[in-house]
Amino acid sequence: MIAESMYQELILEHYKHPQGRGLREPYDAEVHHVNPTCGDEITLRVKLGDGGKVEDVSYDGQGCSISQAAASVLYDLATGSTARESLSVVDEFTRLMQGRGQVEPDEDVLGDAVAFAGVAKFPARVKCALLAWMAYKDAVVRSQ
Amino acid sequence: MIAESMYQELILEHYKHPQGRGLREPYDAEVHHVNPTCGDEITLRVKLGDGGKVEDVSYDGQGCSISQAAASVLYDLATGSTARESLSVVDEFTRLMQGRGQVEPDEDVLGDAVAFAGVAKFPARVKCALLAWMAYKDAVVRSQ
Amino acid sequence: MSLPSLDVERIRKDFPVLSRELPGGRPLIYLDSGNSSQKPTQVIEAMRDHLAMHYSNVGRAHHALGAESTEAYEGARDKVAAFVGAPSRDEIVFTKNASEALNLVAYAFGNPMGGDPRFQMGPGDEIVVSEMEHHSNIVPWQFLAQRTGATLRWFGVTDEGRLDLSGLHELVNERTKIVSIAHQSNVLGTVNPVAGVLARAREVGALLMLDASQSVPHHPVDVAALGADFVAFTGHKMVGPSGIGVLWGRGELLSAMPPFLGGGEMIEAVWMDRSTFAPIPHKFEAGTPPIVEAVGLAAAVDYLSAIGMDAVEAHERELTAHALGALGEIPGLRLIGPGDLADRGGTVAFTLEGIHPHDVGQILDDVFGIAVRVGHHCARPLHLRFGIPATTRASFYLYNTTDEIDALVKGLHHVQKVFG
Amino acid sequence: MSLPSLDVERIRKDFPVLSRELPGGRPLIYLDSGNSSQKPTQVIEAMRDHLAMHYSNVGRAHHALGAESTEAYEGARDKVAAFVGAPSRDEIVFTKNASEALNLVAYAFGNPMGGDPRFQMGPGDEIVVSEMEHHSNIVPWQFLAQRTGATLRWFGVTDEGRLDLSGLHELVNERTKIVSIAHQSNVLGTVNPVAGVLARAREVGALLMLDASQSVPHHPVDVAALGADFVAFTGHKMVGPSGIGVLWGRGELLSAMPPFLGGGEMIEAVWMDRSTFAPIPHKFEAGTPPIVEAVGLAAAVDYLSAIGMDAVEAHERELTAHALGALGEIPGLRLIGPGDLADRGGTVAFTLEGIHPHDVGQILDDVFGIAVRVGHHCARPLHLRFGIPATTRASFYLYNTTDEIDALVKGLHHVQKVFG
Ligand SMILES: Cc1ncc(COP(=O)(O)O)c(C=O)c1O
Ligand SMILES: Cc1ncc(COP(=O)(O)O)c(C=O)c1O
Repeated sequence: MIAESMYQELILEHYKHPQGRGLREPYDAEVHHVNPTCGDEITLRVKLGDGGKVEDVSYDGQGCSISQAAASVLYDLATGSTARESLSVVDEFTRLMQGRGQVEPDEDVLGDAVAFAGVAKFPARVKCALLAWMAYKDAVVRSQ
Repeated sequence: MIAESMYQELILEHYKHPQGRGLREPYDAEVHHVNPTCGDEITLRVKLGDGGKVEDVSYDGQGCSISQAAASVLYDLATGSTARESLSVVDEFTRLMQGRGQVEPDEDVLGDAVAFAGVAKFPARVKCALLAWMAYKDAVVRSQ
Repeated sequence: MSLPSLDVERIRKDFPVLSRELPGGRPLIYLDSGNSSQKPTQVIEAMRDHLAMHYSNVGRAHHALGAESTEAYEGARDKVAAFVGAPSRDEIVFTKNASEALNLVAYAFGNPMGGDPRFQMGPGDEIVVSEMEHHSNIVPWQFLAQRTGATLRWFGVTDEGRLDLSGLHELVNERTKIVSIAHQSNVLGTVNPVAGVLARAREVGALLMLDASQSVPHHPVDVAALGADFVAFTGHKMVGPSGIGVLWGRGELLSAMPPFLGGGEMIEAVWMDRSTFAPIPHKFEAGTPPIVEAVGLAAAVDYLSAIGMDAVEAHERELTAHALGALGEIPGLRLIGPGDLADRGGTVAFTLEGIHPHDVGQILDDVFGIAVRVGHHCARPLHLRFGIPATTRASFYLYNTTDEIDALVKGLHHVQKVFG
Repeated sequence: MSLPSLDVERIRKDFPVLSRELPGGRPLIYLDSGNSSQKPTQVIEAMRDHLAMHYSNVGRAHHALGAESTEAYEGARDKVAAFVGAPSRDEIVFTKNASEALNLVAYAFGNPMGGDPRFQMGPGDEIVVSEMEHHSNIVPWQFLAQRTGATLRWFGVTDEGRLDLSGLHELVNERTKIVSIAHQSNVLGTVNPVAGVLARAREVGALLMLDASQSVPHHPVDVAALGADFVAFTGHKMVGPSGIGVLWGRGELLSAMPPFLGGGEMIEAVWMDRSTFAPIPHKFEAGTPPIVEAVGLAAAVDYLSAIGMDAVEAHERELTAHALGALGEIPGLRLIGPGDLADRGGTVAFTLEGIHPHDVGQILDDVFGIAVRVGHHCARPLHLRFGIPATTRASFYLYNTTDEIDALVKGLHHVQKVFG
């Protein structure tokens, strides 16, 4: 697999061994997002604690490896952080995805999520990568 | 002036010294044709005699040298011939004009009218060349 | 009797991109011609030469370059007319793509500016399409139905991927004003039986439009022999450039239709409060037309004609036979579309059990440089019909080889390993 | 402070056709850029390279070529947006030409599919254009009036060739839904005073559209600074290819408008009986877009930007000053349009007493290889206003020289001799 590959080991790893998958209780908000162009869908729950701490992100869904791995990476990044912090990661991830391959990703902010940089060149895939992240943003807003 | 020129001496000659110009009596039919795209117009009368002989074509109008010269050449070709013969010349002239420069003109049929061959390459001018000829065809049909 | 044949190795040399190396040293294996085809040097150079040495606006110009450009543009119309057997060159309207051609006809109906009863449309009237259509042959008719209150109806598709004609007589009936269906499906590869549908349309006085975007590039097509009323196709799928499509229509119908886009070139005379219109085809060509694109399309038509559409068709048939055989042996592969060669073209869509087509396509590209299309291919209703969100589609053209299909098969095995 | 300037001899070398010899050994003197401009090598080669090595369909592709082609196509949108100062790239819609852009907006009104009150239209509503418009900014509005029963009204033109604003307050009133006028006239050269018309439109709640086909190629244009709601222009007049035009519109308005052409790429999801639509700009780009044309337009924008639109404007101003002076000395020549340089561009239209413009144009071409445009230049109502069937029009661009204008003057003297 070549260097610029969209399929970084990390993405495949997350796809095959998704972190935090499954819907759990308790939760403050649950959302269901669908990508109508390709049928990918996700149900996602958020539980916030004191000081806006993200106590749990639980989810279930179906779709391609990109959309599934993106949910798993999101879980890793969001849980343990605060809602505010995680939303700024979502913003940076969105900026990267919508940058059509011309945005330099900020690795410090994105962590493992930089593995998705290659996706940004394929507009048809951007929505797959964003599906869980947009659902998360939506759920956090509804939780607050 | 170059060889492929649209402005053959003959056209300029007819433009400057139009043959048969002016409206005359008697006539069997009079028509008025306008080229709406460039404002050229012509009024044309036809007088047929025995055996379909074309006794007179008289006309008046305004427009560019091509439309005026075409009327003059038409006068020369039609008068003295028969309606039938002249209509077949009109057909050949129309074929030449609408051939976009790809039709080989039949000089035997067209006589002086071959001088207009260069016009066929300019779609915007084809209607100028045809104005009088279409009016003539119309007038002959109405005369019969 | 020998079958027409073509020298694929010689042809491949005409397409510069086919010898390109992709980033990472991957070769290019282009199996996405159903989406858009590659272009031969002959087309590219014809366009370059026109832009560099003969370009000017057309029609309205009274100078040497204007004459040359007009000759090239109108000459392209002659060539396209001849290529599809149009009875008259004036029946060839250049649009920006097949989608515009389809919309142009849809906008002719229920238009208060149109007087011809065949194009009047309102509540109670019906429009018929099919479940296998490209969105470009669905959405314009949905719009028409919404504008006029007419009803949109459709043919179903059988499990094998054929047009379901069982309800033909009820579906196409006295209320039907127009039937618009694909000549060849861009997903299934199915070539639809035009004659039967046409006969029924004629019986009830409905018009018939064919979306020939996927047939004209791949088969000898003669619009007069087909007998339909309108045929749409598009330059970029037939080794021509983007930016140009074609509407063929019966002259008498095109003349009866109201104009669509208004502007320069489509008029006869304009006053501030009214206009009169140019005869067809110019009536439907508002504004500066796709000049250099027409030059490219003419070169494309010359290129295909020199090879022979019979030979193109035969070559694709061979590729399709090879592909159906080889893909059939992949475990978990489900073909969406006819499994036999009868009435089908070189478009093969499938799913791989447990693996999302997006992943199939991207691994094929990433690892092997194999370009296929994945998704719903602008035919979402067809995918809904088969209960799947997406398929992987390989589509073949005159420059493809059986080796490339073998590479695809190898690639699919690898995909199964990666995601297994 | 030094004026921006350009090196015209260096620029001419970029345009291959300018060193061409016409049949009969005539040099080419191209004074017809208002009709369509010539193309520099940079544009031609960008298109050639894209077609040869990077071409594929855009957006929906999941492979390397698809990514390259999409990057090039969407990158062109960024460049065009920056070139005209669009606040957002999503406000740039690629059409087939300026005419389609104008029609697209006109079709948004009175459309039963549109819910926004600003786009509702019926009897009693008014549309305002002007007498100096190109047919492409008249006929679409005539169609709209016919479809909806609204009334089409228009600004007159003064004897000097300026927009007659004397009736502004009565003409643009509470019933006015949209005003659509040329930014620069393609015959008179007049640059219209946008601010005054805009202020009145805002007062009465009407929208303002500018036909900038003749201004964007020749002046620095900033759509945000202009303040209009919609701006249309076209690739082929700005050293870009045929087959592509641009509609800029305020994002909020474009989003509120109903879709125009239906089909692939402009949808979000499609069912047989309904569809949802993509966000702007794709909502208005049905079917395969002008891909290689966008690549060419991007190269054109790069080319013009590198030279600087200030420098282009200054150069044309110099040419226009020279032309107005030299032509003014020809006996029997009547200028149609402003005689001074204030608010006018490099388009000079005139009549020669007693000689039909068709003859002027054809002799100039025949004998000297001078390409001018003759006729009504798709502005017949303007010619009716001046009581003439046609004019001869010379139009200048960055590659023209004062020597070429001198050749024109010499040519006109010869024409007068031939027909004298
Ligand atoms: C002022 C004006 N508006 C509109 C147009 C139409 O542009 P297009 O032919 O690209 O549609 C032109 C040029 O032909 C023009 O000069
Ligand atoms: C069957 C079919 N119809 C219509 C279209 C639309 O063609 P275009 O994108 O050129 O408008 C396509 C291709 O995209 C197609 O495959």
